[in-house]
Amino acid sequence: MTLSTGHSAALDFAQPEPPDLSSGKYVKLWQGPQHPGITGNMSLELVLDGDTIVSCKTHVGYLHRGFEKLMERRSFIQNFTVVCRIAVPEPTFNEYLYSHAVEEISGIEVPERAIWLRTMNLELMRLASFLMWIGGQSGAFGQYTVPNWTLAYRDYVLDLFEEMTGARIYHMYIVPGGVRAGLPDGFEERAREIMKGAEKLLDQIERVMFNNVVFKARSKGLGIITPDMVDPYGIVGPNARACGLARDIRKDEPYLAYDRLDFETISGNEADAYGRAYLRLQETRQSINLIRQCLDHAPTDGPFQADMPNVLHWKVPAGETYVKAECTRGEYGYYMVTDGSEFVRRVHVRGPSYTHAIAVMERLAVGTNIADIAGLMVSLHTYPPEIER
Amino acid sequence: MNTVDEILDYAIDQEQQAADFYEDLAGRVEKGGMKEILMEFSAEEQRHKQRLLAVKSGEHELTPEQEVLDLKISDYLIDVDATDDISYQDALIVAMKRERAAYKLYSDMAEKLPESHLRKVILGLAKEEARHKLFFESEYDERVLRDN
Amino acid sequence: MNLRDLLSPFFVWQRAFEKPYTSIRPTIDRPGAPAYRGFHINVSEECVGCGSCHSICQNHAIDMVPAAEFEGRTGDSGLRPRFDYGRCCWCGLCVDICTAASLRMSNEYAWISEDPDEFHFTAGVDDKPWQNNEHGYRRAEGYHLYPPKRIEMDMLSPDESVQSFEEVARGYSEAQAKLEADRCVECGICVATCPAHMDVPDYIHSIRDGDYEKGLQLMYRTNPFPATCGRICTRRCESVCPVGILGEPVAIRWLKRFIVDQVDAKDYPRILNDQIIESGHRVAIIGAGPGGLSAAYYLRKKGHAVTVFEAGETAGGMLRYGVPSYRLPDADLDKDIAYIVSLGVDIRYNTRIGKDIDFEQLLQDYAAVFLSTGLSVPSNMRIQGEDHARVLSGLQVLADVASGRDPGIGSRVAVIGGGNVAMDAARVSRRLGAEVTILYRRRIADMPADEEEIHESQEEGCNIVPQAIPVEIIAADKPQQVSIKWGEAEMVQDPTGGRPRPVLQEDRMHTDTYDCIISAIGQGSDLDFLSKENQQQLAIEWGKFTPGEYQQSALQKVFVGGDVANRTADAISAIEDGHHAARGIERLLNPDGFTATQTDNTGEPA
Amino acid sequence: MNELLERLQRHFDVNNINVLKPGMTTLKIGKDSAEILIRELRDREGYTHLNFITCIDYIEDGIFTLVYMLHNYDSKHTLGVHVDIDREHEEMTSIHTLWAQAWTYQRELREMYGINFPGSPRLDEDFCLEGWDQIPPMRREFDTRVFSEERFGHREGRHSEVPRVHMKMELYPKRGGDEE
Repeated sequence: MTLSTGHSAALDFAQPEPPDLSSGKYVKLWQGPQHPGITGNMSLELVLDGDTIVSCKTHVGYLHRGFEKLMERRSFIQNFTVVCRIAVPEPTFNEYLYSHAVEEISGIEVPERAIWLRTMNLELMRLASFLMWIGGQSGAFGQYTVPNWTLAYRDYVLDLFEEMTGARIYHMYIVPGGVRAGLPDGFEERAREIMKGAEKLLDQIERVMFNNVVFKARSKGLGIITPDMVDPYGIVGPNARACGLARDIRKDEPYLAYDRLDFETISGNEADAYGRAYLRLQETRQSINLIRQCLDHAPTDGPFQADMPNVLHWKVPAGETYVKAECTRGEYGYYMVTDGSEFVRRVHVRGPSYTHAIAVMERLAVGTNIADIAGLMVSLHTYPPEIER
Repeated sequence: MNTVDEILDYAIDQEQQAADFYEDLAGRVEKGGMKEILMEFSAEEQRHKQRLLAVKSGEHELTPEQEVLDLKISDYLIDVDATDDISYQDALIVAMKRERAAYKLYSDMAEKLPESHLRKVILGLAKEEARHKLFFESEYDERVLRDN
Repeated sequence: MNLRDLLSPFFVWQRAFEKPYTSIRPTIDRPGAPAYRGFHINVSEECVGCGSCHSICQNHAIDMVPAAEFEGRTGDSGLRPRFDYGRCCWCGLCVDICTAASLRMSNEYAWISEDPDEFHFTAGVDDKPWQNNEHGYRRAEGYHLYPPKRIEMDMLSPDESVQSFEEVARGYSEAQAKLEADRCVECGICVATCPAHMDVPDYIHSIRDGDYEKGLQLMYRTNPFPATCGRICTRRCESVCPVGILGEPVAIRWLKRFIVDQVDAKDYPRILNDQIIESGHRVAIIGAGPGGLSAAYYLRKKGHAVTVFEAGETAGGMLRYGVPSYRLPDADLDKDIAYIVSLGVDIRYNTRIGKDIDFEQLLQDYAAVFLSTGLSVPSNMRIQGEDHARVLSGLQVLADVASGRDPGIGSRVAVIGGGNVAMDAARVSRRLGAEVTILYRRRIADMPADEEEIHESQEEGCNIVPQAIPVEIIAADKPQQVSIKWGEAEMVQDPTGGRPRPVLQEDRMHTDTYDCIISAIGQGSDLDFLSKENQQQLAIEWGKFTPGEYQQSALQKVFVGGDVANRTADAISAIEDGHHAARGIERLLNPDGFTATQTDNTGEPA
Repeated sequence: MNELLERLQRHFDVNNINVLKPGMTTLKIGKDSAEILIRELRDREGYTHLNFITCIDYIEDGIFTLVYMLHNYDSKHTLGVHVDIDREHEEMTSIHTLWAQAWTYQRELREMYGINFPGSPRLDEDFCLEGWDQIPPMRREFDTRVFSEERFGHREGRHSEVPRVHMKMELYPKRGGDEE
């Protein structure tokens, strides 16, 4: 299928004229920064005409901790403990990309075992993140059963992280040079059991949440992303795939062990909230499959860390790189510039939410019913911390 | 010397003579620091004497059956003279040799005696001297043979 | 609308009969995973207080605080890490970097208190319930944040090395030196252990920066013999290097040598820039060994006129005559000495105190005297037949070779002893083409020689016979040969204490014949140049001086140092004795000025 | 790839071409032709995806280097366009008409580095920092430690000792190379 994603004159990025609030016709409403319908701490400044949104502005900055700046005064090893906080539900992608950028500039070759353990770690992360997202999407439409299931089951995946990495949320497992440890005894059996349960759970969710007249009624037709919006708006990941674009960095520009895993890029043909949700459900299943493949193939012995210099005074040679990976929301990237000193010159973290939560959200919100704004927001799958970095 | 007291008196006298010997030598030596060492040897002999006096008065008992380690260091060293310019090493050799001779004397003496209390006392004295020998041989091993 | 979509959600009821996910705390305890990164554990006994945890902590959550019970232990700073849980992020980098693997994490994660200051504790010192938790995060086997293995020094192969007196250790290349310098964790524990308290971490840092001139300046602050010590130092520093606890210690000695090797001797005056302002005082030094010349250097820097009296015909003392050139080439020793002499140190060669000039005379003519005459008299075995013409002393053999004379050892040699002189005599003999047997009265592990020397002598083909006690030297059939009778020894624990002692086994005696026997069982001092009165005044114990503070002897203006005044009897201790005596002499000559801060060439207070 | 670079060199004054790895190249172009080059890349060369815009502060050279990272999904090639601007005259042509998310980046760069993009929408609206009264914080001269030490107190009861200094004081106060 060839889709037009090109830039056309028809798309107008001009900011809409602000509604005249003094007219008495509109109501201004702030949603967030603390609101159960918001994915994390950010807020939407909404202007309503009746139930209908006529203007939306995204406000961020409630989390800003300036990680990119902090990294400029921490050593290369210290930074690896900082980066995980840039996307709270998916710290692992930050760990991997940060490490990979440093490794690329330093010319460090990561051993085979670490490559597989990293791949498995990233897929487990995807599974945990999607489980949380499914609950969020369901909850945003007022259905609170599924969030209870998925958030609780996510904790079983976090148990696996705890065993593998020593922590449930900020794993700090992928470190420049490799990973911090091999798998603990009995991990494989427990992981397989949890994968089995997760598959069963996803089947149940499909029946309860997706084959559900209410969910369908509210999500179908909501927040339609057309293929011609994709590139002009920088839309990536499931948000782009749902409208038919088979773009997945894991497949297109394979990294880690993805070129040795058996999977196909999933793309859909319904570009609304329902289509995106269903695509994510399928990708969650795909993730389980990939985790199983990693368990099958990951070497159980051999080194899991490259020979490292003394990290206490590690100088990375001057260089520059941009590395990226497919996170649950699409292209996640680290741009790194080094100048030969003990500190990084500049790190820029590129998260998909930067565009999804601002430019895309502000456009899709217009014309939406106020009751659906939370559902729309979740259907774009955004994480505020990666906007603020 | 037929009685226990006689033999003990002899032994006590021997210790006193040894103490006097070192004290006399200490008065004559030339090397700095030797005087102090010889006075220390003399004091050691005085301690031996005190121990024997305690045995005689019954406050202390000899232990003829206790085994004493024999390092055999002095057995194979040549005799040296106690001259005015005696060195630390030689002073220790003199001391070891003297204790060894005393030990030999009492052991030989005991060998010739039938089983008796006297024999036990003499054997006890032999062990006592063996301990003195070990003291000086250990000292030699520590100081002279330190790097060896 | 599809009927299925209406009915399907009712599937939700099936779940009502399933086991719930949640459990009730605290009724049901849920411990952290076996590798959980929970509260910190420090095995304080194993910790050496290197502070690497403090250095790596990105949150400044760790302070190094004094822990009284660990103060004063060798190779231990006496400090222990104190955690501020208001800042800790439980990343575990402190555990990963811990040089002793003493720092760990427990799997405990619950700690409740209303007082925020409670969450501030010295792990392993303050009593915490999780200190002995079996589970928790440990650094994984095979995971390192600094290279545990040292960069090997290129050495001549044993086959090559026995062919000549060429230096065996070839020196690091710049790339090798930088890699090795990289391994230093900069704790500075070595600085305390180094007798001269050299600025080890700083000069290693200068290698990483490629600033060898700075490195040389740092070394000369505490040691004017860096070329020498860079080759033959006993390197106590390396024995306490925390990097050596789990891996191999940083090759501090080879790094020191690397710096010196990078700097040309002709650049020394410009780099070290020692400005001398004459003080008008005159100081005499007896003995031009490392102790004497070290004192000369630091005294000269203070502007005192220094005269060194040396009995031999060259300077260097035991470094010259006792250390063979395959370990310390003359050119390198001369590099150190030449710079000291260039500051205007007057050395009177072939001048023996007591014969050519009286000690009393020195006391009258000079404001202070530093006495560092070393241990020059070989010890005797005092066994029968020792005066045989074919029994040579190890020192004599080494001195002959150093002076270019043939020691006449023949082709089958027995060396008696286990110290460095014995190893050197043996290795020199190998180079002269002899077949060498080393007889030593204790076990190889007990040998006082450097492990490296023992290893290299074995590599070079010396046959070490341990637990062999010589008992008699016997004339052989041929006059150019000699026989030795020796007995095997058993090591016996001395009930009165001390190390295990060898006991001769009289039923296991052997007699072997050699072309010569080299006796190297130790050496003693020769203080006969001092009068009986002086000897009494100077307080001598077992042939050695017993200096007080600042190396001062019982005579106010006499300072003593080097092998004749310390128990360690190595070059670096002698160098420190000389340096410290120079400080003492400065205080004596300049009682009001010693607190004044002066500026040296590094721009920092000297 | 080489053809593309040749074409670009023919029409634009690009320099510092640097192949960082297969699939990624960076080049530098003057401030005035950057917008035209980027438009050309987007419309004619298939670099339809804007990965991000960012800035590197080379305070020692007095310049900000703006980085426009562009991606071509067909050739799977990423091209980094570097543009140096004077730190004293921190202004750059806006590209908000090229990509919908461009103005967000420009607004952030305005806040974090103080760079002006005339015409860019909502440029001076607060992005992350509400009520910020210091210099733009991503500039190198903004010292986070000084800032935090001025704003926030230190915890009572904290002090740390340096092992080598502590050992000197305890074990050999009169020795070593740094007193005398």
